[in-house]
Amino acid sequence: MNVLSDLLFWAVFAGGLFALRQQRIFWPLLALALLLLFNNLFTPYFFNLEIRNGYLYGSRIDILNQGAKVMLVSLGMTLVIATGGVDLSVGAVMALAGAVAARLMVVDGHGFTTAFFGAIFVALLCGAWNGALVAYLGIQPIIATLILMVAGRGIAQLVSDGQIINFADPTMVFLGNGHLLGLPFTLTIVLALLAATWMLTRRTALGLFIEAVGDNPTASRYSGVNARLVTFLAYLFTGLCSGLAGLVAASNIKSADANHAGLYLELDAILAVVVGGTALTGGRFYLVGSLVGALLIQTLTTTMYARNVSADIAPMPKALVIIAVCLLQSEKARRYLSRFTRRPATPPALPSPAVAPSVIASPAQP
Amino acid sequence: MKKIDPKYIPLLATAVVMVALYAGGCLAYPNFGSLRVLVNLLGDNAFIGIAAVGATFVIISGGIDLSVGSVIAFTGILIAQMVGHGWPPMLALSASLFIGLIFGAIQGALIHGFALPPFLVTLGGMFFLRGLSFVVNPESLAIKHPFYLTTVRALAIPLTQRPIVTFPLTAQCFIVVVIAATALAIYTRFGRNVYAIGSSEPSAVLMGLPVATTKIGIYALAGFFSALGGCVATFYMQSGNPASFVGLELDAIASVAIGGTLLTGGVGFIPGTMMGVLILGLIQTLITFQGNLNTWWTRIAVGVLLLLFIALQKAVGARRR
Amino acid sequence: MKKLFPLLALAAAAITFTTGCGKKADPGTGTTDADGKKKLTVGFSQIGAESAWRTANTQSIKDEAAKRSINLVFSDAQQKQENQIKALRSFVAQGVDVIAFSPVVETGWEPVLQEIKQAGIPVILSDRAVDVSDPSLFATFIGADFIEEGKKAGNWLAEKTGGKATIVELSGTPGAAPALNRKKGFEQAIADKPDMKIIKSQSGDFTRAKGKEVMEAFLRSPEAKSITALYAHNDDMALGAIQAIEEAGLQPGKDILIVSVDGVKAAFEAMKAGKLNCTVECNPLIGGQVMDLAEKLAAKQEVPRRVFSQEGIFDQSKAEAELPNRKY
Amino acid sequence: MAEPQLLEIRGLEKSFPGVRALQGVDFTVRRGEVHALMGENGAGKSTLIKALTGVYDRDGGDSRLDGQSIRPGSPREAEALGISTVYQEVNLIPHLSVAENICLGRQPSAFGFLKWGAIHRRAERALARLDLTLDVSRQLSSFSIAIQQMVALARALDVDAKLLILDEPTSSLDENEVAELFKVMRKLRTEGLGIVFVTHFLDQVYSVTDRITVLRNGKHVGEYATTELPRLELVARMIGKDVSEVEKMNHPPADAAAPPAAAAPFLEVANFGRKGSIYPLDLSVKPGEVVGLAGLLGSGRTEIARLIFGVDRADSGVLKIDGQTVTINNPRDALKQRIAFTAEDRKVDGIIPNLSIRENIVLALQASRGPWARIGRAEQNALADRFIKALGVKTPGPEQLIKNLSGGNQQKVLLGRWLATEPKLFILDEPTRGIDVGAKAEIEKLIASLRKQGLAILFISSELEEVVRDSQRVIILRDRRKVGELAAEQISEQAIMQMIAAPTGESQAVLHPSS
Repeated sequence: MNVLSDLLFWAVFAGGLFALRQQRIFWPLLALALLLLFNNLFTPYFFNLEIRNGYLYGSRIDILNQGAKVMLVSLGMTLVIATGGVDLSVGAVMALAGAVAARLMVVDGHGFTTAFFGAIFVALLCGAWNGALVAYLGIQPIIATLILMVAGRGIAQLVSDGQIINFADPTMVFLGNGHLLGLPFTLTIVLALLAATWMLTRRTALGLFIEAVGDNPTASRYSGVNARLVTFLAYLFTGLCSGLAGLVAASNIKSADANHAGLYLELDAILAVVVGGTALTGGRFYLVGSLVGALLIQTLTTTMYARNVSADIAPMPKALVIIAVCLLQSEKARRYLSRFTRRPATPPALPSPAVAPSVIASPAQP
Repeated sequence: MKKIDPKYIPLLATAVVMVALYAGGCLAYPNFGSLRVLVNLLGDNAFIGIAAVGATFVIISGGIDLSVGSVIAFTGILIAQMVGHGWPPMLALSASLFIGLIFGAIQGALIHGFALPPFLVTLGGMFFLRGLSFVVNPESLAIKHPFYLTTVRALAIPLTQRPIVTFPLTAQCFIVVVIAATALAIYTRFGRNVYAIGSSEPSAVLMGLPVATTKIGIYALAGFFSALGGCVATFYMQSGNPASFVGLELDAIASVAIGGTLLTGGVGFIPGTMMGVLILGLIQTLITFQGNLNTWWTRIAVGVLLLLFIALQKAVGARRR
Repeated sequence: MKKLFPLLALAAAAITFTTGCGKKADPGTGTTDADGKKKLTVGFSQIGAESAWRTANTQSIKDEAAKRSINLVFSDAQQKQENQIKALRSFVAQGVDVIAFSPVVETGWEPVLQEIKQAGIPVILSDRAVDVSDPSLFATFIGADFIEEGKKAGNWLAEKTGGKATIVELSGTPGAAPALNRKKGFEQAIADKPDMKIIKSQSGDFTRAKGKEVMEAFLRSPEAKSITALYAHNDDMALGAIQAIEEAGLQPGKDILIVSVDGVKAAFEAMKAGKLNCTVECNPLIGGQVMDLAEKLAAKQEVPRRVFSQEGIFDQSKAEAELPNRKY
Repeated sequence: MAEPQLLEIRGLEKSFPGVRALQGVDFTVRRGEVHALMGENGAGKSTLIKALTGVYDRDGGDSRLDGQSIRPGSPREAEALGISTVYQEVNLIPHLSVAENICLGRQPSAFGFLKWGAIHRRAERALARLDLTLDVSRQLSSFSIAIQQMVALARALDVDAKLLILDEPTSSLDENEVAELFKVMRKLRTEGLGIVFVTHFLDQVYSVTDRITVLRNGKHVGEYATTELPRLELVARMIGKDVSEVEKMNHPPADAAAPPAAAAPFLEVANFGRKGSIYPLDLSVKPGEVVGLAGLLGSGRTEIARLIFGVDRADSGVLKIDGQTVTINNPRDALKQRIAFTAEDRKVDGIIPNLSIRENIVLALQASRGPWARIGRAEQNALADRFIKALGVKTPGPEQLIKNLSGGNQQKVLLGRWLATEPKLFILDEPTRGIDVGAKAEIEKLIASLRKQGLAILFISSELEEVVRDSQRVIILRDRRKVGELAAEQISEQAIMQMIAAPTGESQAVLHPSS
């Protein structure tokens, strides 16, 4: 049964890879495939998949479930990075959203709906704050979001009064622990947010504007694009994503832990986005790529656990991935590489010879 | 009176805030004005201060270094491990300083050589060294060498006898580093080139400055200072802990910003960074003296200060234009 | 514009002041109470607020100080040793009468304790020990015997299973005293039971989230089927693990026996629900004992070097009766 | 000729991907002369200077300084050889002091430590050579651009410079400041320096230079003694004409048979200007009319376009659309008024390089509709196909990234971007620059057809021929001022050239030359 399902899995995966071989997403997907293949061959039981209590169950499901937080955040982060910015405050916003929801339910005795929308509202406020600093005050994104990164966790602890607030609201618990169609409900949230992000960016013109602003801000402005509004909205949306991720994180452990929720998640999210093919300099963005990047990171972590490697060492392979991805994206590195392999350089950017000035005949040569 | 050069305004503001915090503390709490609090401020914040000095150079050059906390932790556990294996402390200290320097230089080479964003490269460096620290030793390790147990204490300079207040080695290192780094920034070509690159890298190229070596040098220097911070931290804690100093880079960057260094590069002051570090320390001390405030007020206060100083820099910058 | 700058600076100072020293009502140290008796000032440096146990511990100390109108200077280190050292040195500067603290890790306290000793302030270690070469650096250590806790857990499990169990272990923060000693005690207890062995042990950092994540990984391993028992170094990790076990379609408390340490309220609820089998109490409510010691030390009275907190062991049979008594 | 020239360049070659920027260029500079290097955009001036100062490595040719063959690999090496440069944009470090800027990289030091006293004295000495006294410890950015330019000059002279290159140093200086600079240049000339002077201002060329070298399209056009080259002739050389030829060629004014333009102008500006950019001027464009803006580079052509389109804000005057006074604060406002603008620098201000042709085409129209009313994919495809076909964009398909197109095709896509918004006024800033002959002709044809469809067009070009051929009215600019206007039959290359070439003060006299 397992051999069969493995074969089926690989057949689908390989088919997908082949279909996407021309796409930008091919590379992160290939990396993910290689890591999974390694586990399939060398990590016993990693590929076990069974049905327990009517739910699908196995390491691969864990990866999807545990990776949900990074996936959620990376969706928003993708848009921010596409505008040429970055948001360091996502982890702090997660902690804040979790704390707000838990406080509203446990301390103030509100129901799930109030708690949910209260938390999302606060997260949106945080996004708006970041967006205003970056888009309207023109502060460098790293620095502008650093403010909330530093202060946000403090505010979260203020909200939770420094306590870990436990809650038992069934709806809230369902967010991070429930199942739908045998799969973790978090996956549904991720897919829903992916769909929403896709709708927001691809069914409106925001996606086009974000890419235009990130790729060439001046030219976009000259074309009448409201670059500031677009940038602002990207940060606002990231606030929403962080808020959702914070709720999922809290729900996962049925408690809001302002100290640890989303700690250093911003770095994972940025990494996921960059691995997924969106350049840190802005421009074209790849939502699904970011999700694959997030899965790659989570697979790396889960592999560590499964192989009984201390999770403390996990940052090392992550670091190597970061540098490798950076180098792959770097024009200079590619040039060195192509010189090294002595292959002719990739075809130049201008296929048809542009404008040789000599062509412009000048009748007045003395 | 000569008009104040606008670039000094943030620095002055820093000084005013620092003095105000200190004066306020003295008024509000007995014993706050004691010599011991002053000595503690310097001694307790020495390692972060030294690392922040390194970060100042990076930020003046228009870059950023996120690997600071990991380098300190790595240096600490490495020294503890080496001394534990019978290395003489001096050798262990020099070796770790050298490793810090080389590590920084590699980061610099990646940043300059491949035109990679400093943010990502140093993020990689941060992850890498954090993991490596746990490879060296997964648990915190005490350093029990006579040098640490007695010499470090003996090197403290006695200030008063009743009560006994001494000026600890860590604080001495901090002062020396600040003076040396200030001299490096003001009195060497390297230092001036850092400012030039941060202010306008294309101009620096056209002016014929050695941009490549300077940029690699800046990150090497930051690595060195972080490692030195790690050495000082071992004096302070007499132990190494691979899990320690997580997130310290943010405190360092915040201190640099509060110290009047322009985060876009080109303007910055080593003594300002020292004041920034002391302001962070003062806030912490004030909250401890208050005794019933939650420490996360520290983070909120730092966030607010950061915002104010960035706004101030922005205002000064806008006025000049 | 030139005038704007001092204004801004003042505003900055003002804001930090309102945040930094908002409530100035408390007049600080060295004050006297209504009777003209000198009020005792105790500095307490807490690790942080990483678990329910810890916050209960904090609350107990704060409550007890208030009850005895002891002037408590409290500081939360947010899991950072450097913060804790700063706080301790600041206590010295403030001239508190007694210092108590729960060290984040065992190592690295020598210099600051030396300084406190020079200042002539007695030190109470609360809850966790330190690793120093000079035993005179602290006056007394109050807290649970972590080794004993480990032993109790091990013995209970041995008794319950008849000396036959395949165990996975969720350990605490690497290097922390409770993690080291609860492991040590447990291993001692099962050393003479050849059929009890720990097949996997990883750190769950004393947090729920990590406990859950690590347990999930355990349950995916090839040996997953053979696991019959879980030993968690604290309740929070056990509670996280319970979720992981349930998601694996197993019944916590039945398919896998779970024993943990701490005895927080949530653990009792879990026991009542049959999901947790046993918790070895590690009593966080040691505020009274700490303040007793502090008062004695301030009065220059002798105190024992080692004070154990009062604690018991609870399994499911006692859980329901005990639950209403649990405040934390 | 026994003594070698100071600088002697023979047959210099330099190519970039797709462009031969310098083709066998010769250039000589003598000791003690000010030598003007003239040419329009893309003539190769800056490439020549960069090759000379070691920023670029040459592909071929030879350069000699004092008879020695040189090939500097960096600005630093060039400086060591005695070649110093002052750039148009002040390439100094704004945050550092004047003294540092003069001495940076070569500060006096002892045992590795800088001697600040010596630095200040040296800087003061260097400034004294330019008859300038400043507080050298003050931050550079606290001084005016003119002073900054002087500091750059002082820095350039601080090394033992033999050859001084001034690359458009005057473009941001006012008249008095220019006079100051010239005084210094003349003084340096008597000290035996060779000075290469790049400028667009003819008056300046005639008042300070000894000889002139003209480049055009990467080629050497000629070298002349300033006194022997009449202004008109110089302008002709720069724009690639021969004066006698121009006199013979009497271009028919553009499309005389065109329908008469509407009576009321679509755009009207009065006393419209911005300090430091363009002096206030009046201008109007009617529907169905092409108004050409003629003038040399730096004369203010682009600046007008930027003001009208809201890229920069005017600080004087009014702007009327269809007789209504409106304020245009940014390009979005302009877009709302149905104004379109293709910028001079396609790469920087025009294309979104990593987006497809389709996306580049729909961008402005989408921006005008706002983010929520997305143009459907079918409509996008239709728009893209329509403009690819209508404008003859040569591409495998609309999903090609625009950065992979040739310059001419990129330009067509950008025209498509704006035409999609159905503009009423189209401002074209050098739409034909840097593209091949065929594409040029197509774009000119397009301009004519758009005009016939009733668009108002403001057409900027450095090709006089084009301006004459395509415009119904021509506004002539010189030194950031409007110096004249020609209409209908008055328009001829000769008339325009005369107005461009006229020394300041004579402009009014030639305002309406009879043709």
